[in-house]
Amino acid sequence: MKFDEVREHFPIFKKLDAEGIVYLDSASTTQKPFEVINAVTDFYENHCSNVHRGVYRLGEEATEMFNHSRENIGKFIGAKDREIVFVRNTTEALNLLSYSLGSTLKEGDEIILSNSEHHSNIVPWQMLRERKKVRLKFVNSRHDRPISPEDLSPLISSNTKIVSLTECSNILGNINDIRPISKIAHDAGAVMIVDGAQSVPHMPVNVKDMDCDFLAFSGHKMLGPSGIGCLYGKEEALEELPPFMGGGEMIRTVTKENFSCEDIPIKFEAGTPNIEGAIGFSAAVDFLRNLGMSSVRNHEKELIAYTLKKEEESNIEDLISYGTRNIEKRAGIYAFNIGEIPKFDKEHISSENVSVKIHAIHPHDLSSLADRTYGVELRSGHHCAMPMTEDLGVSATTRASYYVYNTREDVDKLFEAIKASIRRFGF
Amino acid sequence: MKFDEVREHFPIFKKLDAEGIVYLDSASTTQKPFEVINAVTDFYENHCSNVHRGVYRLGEEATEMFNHSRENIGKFIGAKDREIVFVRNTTEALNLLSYSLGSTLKEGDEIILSNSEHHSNIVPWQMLRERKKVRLKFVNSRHDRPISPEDLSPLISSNTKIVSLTECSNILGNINDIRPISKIAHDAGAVMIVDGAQSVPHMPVNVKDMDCDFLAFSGHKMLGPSGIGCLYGKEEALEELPPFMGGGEMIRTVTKENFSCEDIPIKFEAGTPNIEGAIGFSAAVDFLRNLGMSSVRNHEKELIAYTLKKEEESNIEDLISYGTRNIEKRAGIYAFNIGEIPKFDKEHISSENVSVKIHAIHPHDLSSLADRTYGVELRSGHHCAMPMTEDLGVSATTRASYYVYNTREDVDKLFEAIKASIRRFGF
Amino acid sequence: MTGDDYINSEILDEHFRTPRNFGRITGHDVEIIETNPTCGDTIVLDMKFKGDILVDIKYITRGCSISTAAASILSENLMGKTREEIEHTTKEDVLANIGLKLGPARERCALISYDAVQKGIKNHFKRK
Amino acid sequence: MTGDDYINSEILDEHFRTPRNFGRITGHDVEIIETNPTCGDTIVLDMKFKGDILVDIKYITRGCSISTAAASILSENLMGKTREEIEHTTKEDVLANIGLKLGPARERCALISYDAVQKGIKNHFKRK
Ligand SMILES: Cc1ncc(COP(=O)(O)O)c(C=O)c1O
Ligand SMILES: Cc1ncc(COP(=O)(O)O)c(C=O)c1O
Repeated sequence: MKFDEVREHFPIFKKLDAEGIVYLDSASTTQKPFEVINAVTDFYENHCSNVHRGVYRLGEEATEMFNHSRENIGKFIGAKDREIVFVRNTTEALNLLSYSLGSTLKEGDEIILSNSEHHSNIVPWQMLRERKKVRLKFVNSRHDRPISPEDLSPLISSNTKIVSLTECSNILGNINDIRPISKIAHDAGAVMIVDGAQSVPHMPVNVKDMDCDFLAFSGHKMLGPSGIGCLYGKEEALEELPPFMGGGEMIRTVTKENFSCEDIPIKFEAGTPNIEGAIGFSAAVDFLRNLGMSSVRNHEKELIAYTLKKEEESNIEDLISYGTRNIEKRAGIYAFNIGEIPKFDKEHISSENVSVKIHAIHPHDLSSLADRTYGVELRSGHHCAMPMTEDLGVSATTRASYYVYNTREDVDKLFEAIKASIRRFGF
Repeated sequence: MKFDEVREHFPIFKKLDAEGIVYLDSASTTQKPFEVINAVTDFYENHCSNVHRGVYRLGEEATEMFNHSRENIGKFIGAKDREIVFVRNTTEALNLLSYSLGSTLKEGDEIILSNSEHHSNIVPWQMLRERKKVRLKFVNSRHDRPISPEDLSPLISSNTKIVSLTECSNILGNINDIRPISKIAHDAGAVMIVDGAQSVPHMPVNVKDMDCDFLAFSGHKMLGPSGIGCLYGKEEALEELPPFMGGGEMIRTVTKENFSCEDIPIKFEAGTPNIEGAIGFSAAVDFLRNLGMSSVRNHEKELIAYTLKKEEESNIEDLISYGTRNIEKRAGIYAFNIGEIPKFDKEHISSENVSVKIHAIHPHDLSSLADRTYGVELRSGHHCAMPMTEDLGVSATTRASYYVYNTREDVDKLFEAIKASIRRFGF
Repeated sequence: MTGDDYINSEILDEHFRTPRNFGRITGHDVEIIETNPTCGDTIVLDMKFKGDILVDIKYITRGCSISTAAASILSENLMGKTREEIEHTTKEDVLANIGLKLGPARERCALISYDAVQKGIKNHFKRK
Repeated sequence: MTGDDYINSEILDEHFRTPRNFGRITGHDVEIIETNPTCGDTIVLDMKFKGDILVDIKYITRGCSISTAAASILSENLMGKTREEIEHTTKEDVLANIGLKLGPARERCALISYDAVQKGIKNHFKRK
């Protein structure tokens, strides 16, 4: 498949093109190709049954499809099927670890995160801190360059038990090179957890190469259904973890007195899973593999390079953007502001209508206007990364994010929309 | 819609009818009508976007559809939308409670369950026992009658904090009258949790009428997608609960130091939810409402009555079935055995091939044979209810379970298949 | 939200560019800080009562045009009202006063000042 | 599983109705109890070694025809084999010996005795 054919595989563009809508929010969730939609409806119309236990035909078909999906998704990141736990999303994967791995920590143990993490790689650990009196430390890196091993080293101590970092920031687009970071974590005897929500969909990712212990990612951010995601865990690491949720499937035996666990990965999958979700996710992986992950990465690299070039050429007053400008380390994510509205600070509440005074357009207004004027769909707010938003010193940003179906014309429209918004709302 | 038109709404029956397959495993998962399938594909093809945060058109559409689904499912059980938490399934709902509500318990507190619970209403509490040193007590009721208030009373003590029972057993089909049980629990100051996985799909259920504090159920068992379920909680009860998983959506603010929670129900929904799952679930609820839940209940009552009559008439040697024979208290679930293979007992391992000796057919063999001979799809094993299976004194049972699309002819086929299996495997 | 409404709304523009009652009250009876979880925007809202009557209301927002304009319109409408009148003001009233058809996310922008007012009333009159 | 295979399999029938090596070994070197989580079926499997050689293997199942027949066939095949030979027996070998195309759930029935054997080998030779 070539990139100029990609859009034809996505039924929604018929509607979006007709209505003149440009979808630039793929970091939030992605559109679905008919290959994925068909995989889901095929399950409903021809194979619908529960998995694992049925010894009749339909049940066997469903189980085989479900098992195949696990194997296929595993291969996509260089893992065995035993190492793939199905969860709802990246968030659940990280919560699973915060409960299960977290239960093995003790008071004073330390967990290292960064200031560019998504809330789902912060809040679970804050909740664990309540339960276990562990300590959280933050790598505080600048917005304009990726996290480096040197950022991590000073935070390492003999109490470091977990290092949990994103491979790609969903607000900055910075790509962090995990392998050397993982080495530092392992040398310190810590477990390396990677939030792959923004990397697995957008670039070649191999768990062996990056040498992480755990990797979390979501199906809906890579052309698959929502409600399905994966936690990869090294075989030995998963085997050592206590279970997270209890119930059907994950057990070997249950008496009134006690239970024993099934083998990995089922040990971590209590209850009826999202069966059609897993099957659709596997179809999404086939679609991406077919495109080639290096091509996907190149396509997005081109789009972000073009965006930064447009930004420079267009010379828009008060346009400020964030993230590294090194294209090799930058994903297809572009967060920006038209004038920076400072973050709210209880101690220094100035009695002025700041945005009017500094001629800034609030991101909410900008994305409403971009939608209303040029049909350009942008996300605005904190992008579930409040700590980084705060470190940027702003109250919010507007973000465009690209995927396989976006084009240079979409980027052109983005800048048209920004200019139109300034004309409408500017001062 | 009349019941003889129901099957036409399920595309899968085109295939199943052509292949002569009779699906009798709806207690495990149900088939999906085109109304549900279309709701899911319509989302993919016309509205796909993330929920809650988008201020652009697609995002607003998706959010409105998602919110409407919550409201619609709430109405179906007599609850407000604020009282409906979306989860993956019944199992996750009960685990959420075991972690969240469970964290408020202390050593010595008591939780009352029953011997007919599904593993998902046992194992989470056993895991909580590990964490909190609480005590579990079991109502040990007979297989041939529902749990009564009198069964519960002797177990109540001043330490009783939670009573968690199923409204309908997935192995016996017995329907427990929750209202008087709930009263006993509340009088003792305990929280009443109801596993509605087998009741909400099959009979009129109203949370106000039964006066429970929490109710758990799964979409995939009531014509909806898998990967989506609900935890109903009384408004005040939900407000008091600490959060379960942390991450995106469920927060109000996040700093490196701390986080604060969103309002209910979002407080309990971390990360991107199963959006199309919720929308499909809502379409399933519309379908059922359109049929009328009293009619659904009557339809299944007729089928189980017919089954018990067939059982008596057919007079099959060694056929033993379980569950109450009072049709008013019996759902469309029929578990049985051809000869009872006693449960495995480590202390008394007899050196005989018991099943051959007693001329019993193992449920696995029976359901493989029923499938191969008459295309009748039955589940066999412990049905995630090992404690009840053990109390029945058997190693496993075979189960037929009915739903809106099943007919008397399906029941006839069931008995044909049983007889054919005996001919093939009998002694 | 229909595009044209929003783009051309004069009320919105007016109240956003020159918000009424913007600022703080020294010697307020109640101060509420409310955050919109959708975007992290925040409002500080001060109120002063004489008996049951709201005699002053001021706020500072660090928010979008809708949240600022909504706070401005709300403050004008509530000034001088009784506790009971304020308690009976509904979300629907507030949205009607803005006069725009808003989507679910931007509705939250419009209602953040309303939520702050209701919380403030609760806190103030509970305390006594 | 294809229906006819299963319904007409003589091997299955033979080994199920008159399983070989059924029973217990008094003075076994290792005893394994293994449960099939799919259905709760259980096997007790005893083994006796002389050095590296499996000199006796017996089992009791409370299971279906496939799990019983599979244990019977496996016990015949392994009797007299060396530790290494047993360790190198694969799941695929076991399934091939039964000669039926099984679905994923019934595969587990067929493999429960195999799992027990492998666990037993591990336990026995680790201990020394
Ligand atoms: C009574 C009962 N409770 C709980 C469950 C678990 O449902 P799920 O697998 O959807 O979590 C089931 C399903 O088998 C059930 O029948
Ligand atoms: C870096 C990162 N981590 C985690 C998440 C959470 O993903 P989900 O909502 O699928 O759990 C996201 C999605 O926004 C993300 O971008």
